[in-house]
Amino acid sequence: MTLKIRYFAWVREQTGRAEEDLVVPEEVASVGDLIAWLTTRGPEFEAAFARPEVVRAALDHVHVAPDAALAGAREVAFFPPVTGG
Amino acid sequence: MTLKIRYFAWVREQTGRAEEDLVVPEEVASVGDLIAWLTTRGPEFEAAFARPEVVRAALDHVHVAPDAALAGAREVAFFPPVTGG
Amino acid sequence: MIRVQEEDFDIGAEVAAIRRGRTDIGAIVTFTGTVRDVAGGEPISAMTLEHYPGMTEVELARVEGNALARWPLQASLIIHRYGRLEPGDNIVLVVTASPHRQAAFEAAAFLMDYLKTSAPFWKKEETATGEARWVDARESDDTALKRWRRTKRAAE
Amino acid sequence: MIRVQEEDFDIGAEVAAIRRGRTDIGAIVTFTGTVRDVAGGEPISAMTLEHYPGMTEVELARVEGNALARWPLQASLIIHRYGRLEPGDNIVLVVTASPHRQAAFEAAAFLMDYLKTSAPFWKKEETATGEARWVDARESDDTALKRWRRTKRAAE
Repeated sequence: MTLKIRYFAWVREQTGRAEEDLVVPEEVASVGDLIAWLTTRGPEFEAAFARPEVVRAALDHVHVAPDAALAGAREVAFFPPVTGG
Repeated sequence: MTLKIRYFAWVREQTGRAEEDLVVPEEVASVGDLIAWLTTRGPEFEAAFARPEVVRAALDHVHVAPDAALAGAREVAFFPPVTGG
Repeated sequence: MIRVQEEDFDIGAEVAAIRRGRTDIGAIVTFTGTVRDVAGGEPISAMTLEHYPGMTEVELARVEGNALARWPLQASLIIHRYGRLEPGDNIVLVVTASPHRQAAFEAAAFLMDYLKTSAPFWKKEETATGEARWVDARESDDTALKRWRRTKRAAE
Repeated sequence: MIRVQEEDFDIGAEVAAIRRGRTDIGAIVTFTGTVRDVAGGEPISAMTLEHYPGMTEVELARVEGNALARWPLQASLIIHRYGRLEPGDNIVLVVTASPHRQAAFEAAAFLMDYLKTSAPFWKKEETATGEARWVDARESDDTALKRWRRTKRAAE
């Protein structure tokens, strides 16, 4: 499965990238699985997801919970709680 | 006691005057007394105060209840419930 | 600040005047009341706002003082027009500024609810046929006012 | 209507555009959020708003749709800026128009509460010493949001 992954705010700063296209193993089925898999990629991902409770996720532009299934998604985004307005 | 009496909106239209200076007998002690006394002045006042529950009063620019004492007041106003804004 | 005037007002200019030279404001709420072309299901062609000069200013200042006592406002403004107005015309402007949005929202709603039920203005509407009638006070305005009283009691 | 833009906006012009040619509106509420010169008790010199192009538009449209479903609005507008802003600058504008003032007030407050907690914007503040830090989400924004959920349940 190929996914576009996007990172925003301090998640972007910690991972050191704004976006990337990744081929993700089939067993990575949920957003939570994806986070676990990403943290195996290096210390910058471990740092970005060290406190998973403060990282939010969106699938194809819609906010989702960590147990959301990835099946069919094209774009996954990770970011801190929003602070606009 | 000399009072300036002012009338607004349909109270003004019914009494046929916007304001007048009146010498009021000493026994007219409250706003309610004043209304009762005014209605003896003619049918236009009887008509204006026919439904006292929809006429409001102010003493010297402050909303008051019908039992408010007139002592010390210079200006009394009668008007319908307000409809601004 | 309060103003009672026959002339129109400019929302953008009033907000700009309140903000000029300030960088401490975080939230500005404006409420503009305008003349609608219908009333009670019937088309109206104009309305005339009568008021009680002298008392109007006292009441608006009192209402504004209550809001300033209750919310941390950095600025507030009430402009109320009188005279003859046509559909689409401005009637009233309320502006509140605060570091925080909830204070600005609540104070603006409070100002409107209070002035609707206490400021001595009366509307006379003209229908398209030339008939003129005084607008009745609305019970919903009294209801709107009561929520502030409830809130106050609850906080005490 | 929603707009996400780097450029500033003009409150008076936006309100005028919404009202142009209309005589059915009775109440217009605007909310303007501006950059304050302090944050957490410390002076700030600027802030940068990052957002998620594509998702931002989706979220703001969803929030606006919820307000339109819930209140009898004749018009609504959300403008949210991104990029570098300085104290006193505009951040966000919400405008609501309705025949009745309570709908306009409530919908504007609802729009702000919802976009504060769901629109993908992130603020990074710069202090006078040049230090930059990401703003933490505020618990009070979640609390503000909950009142609309309570209201909805109560009405069901």
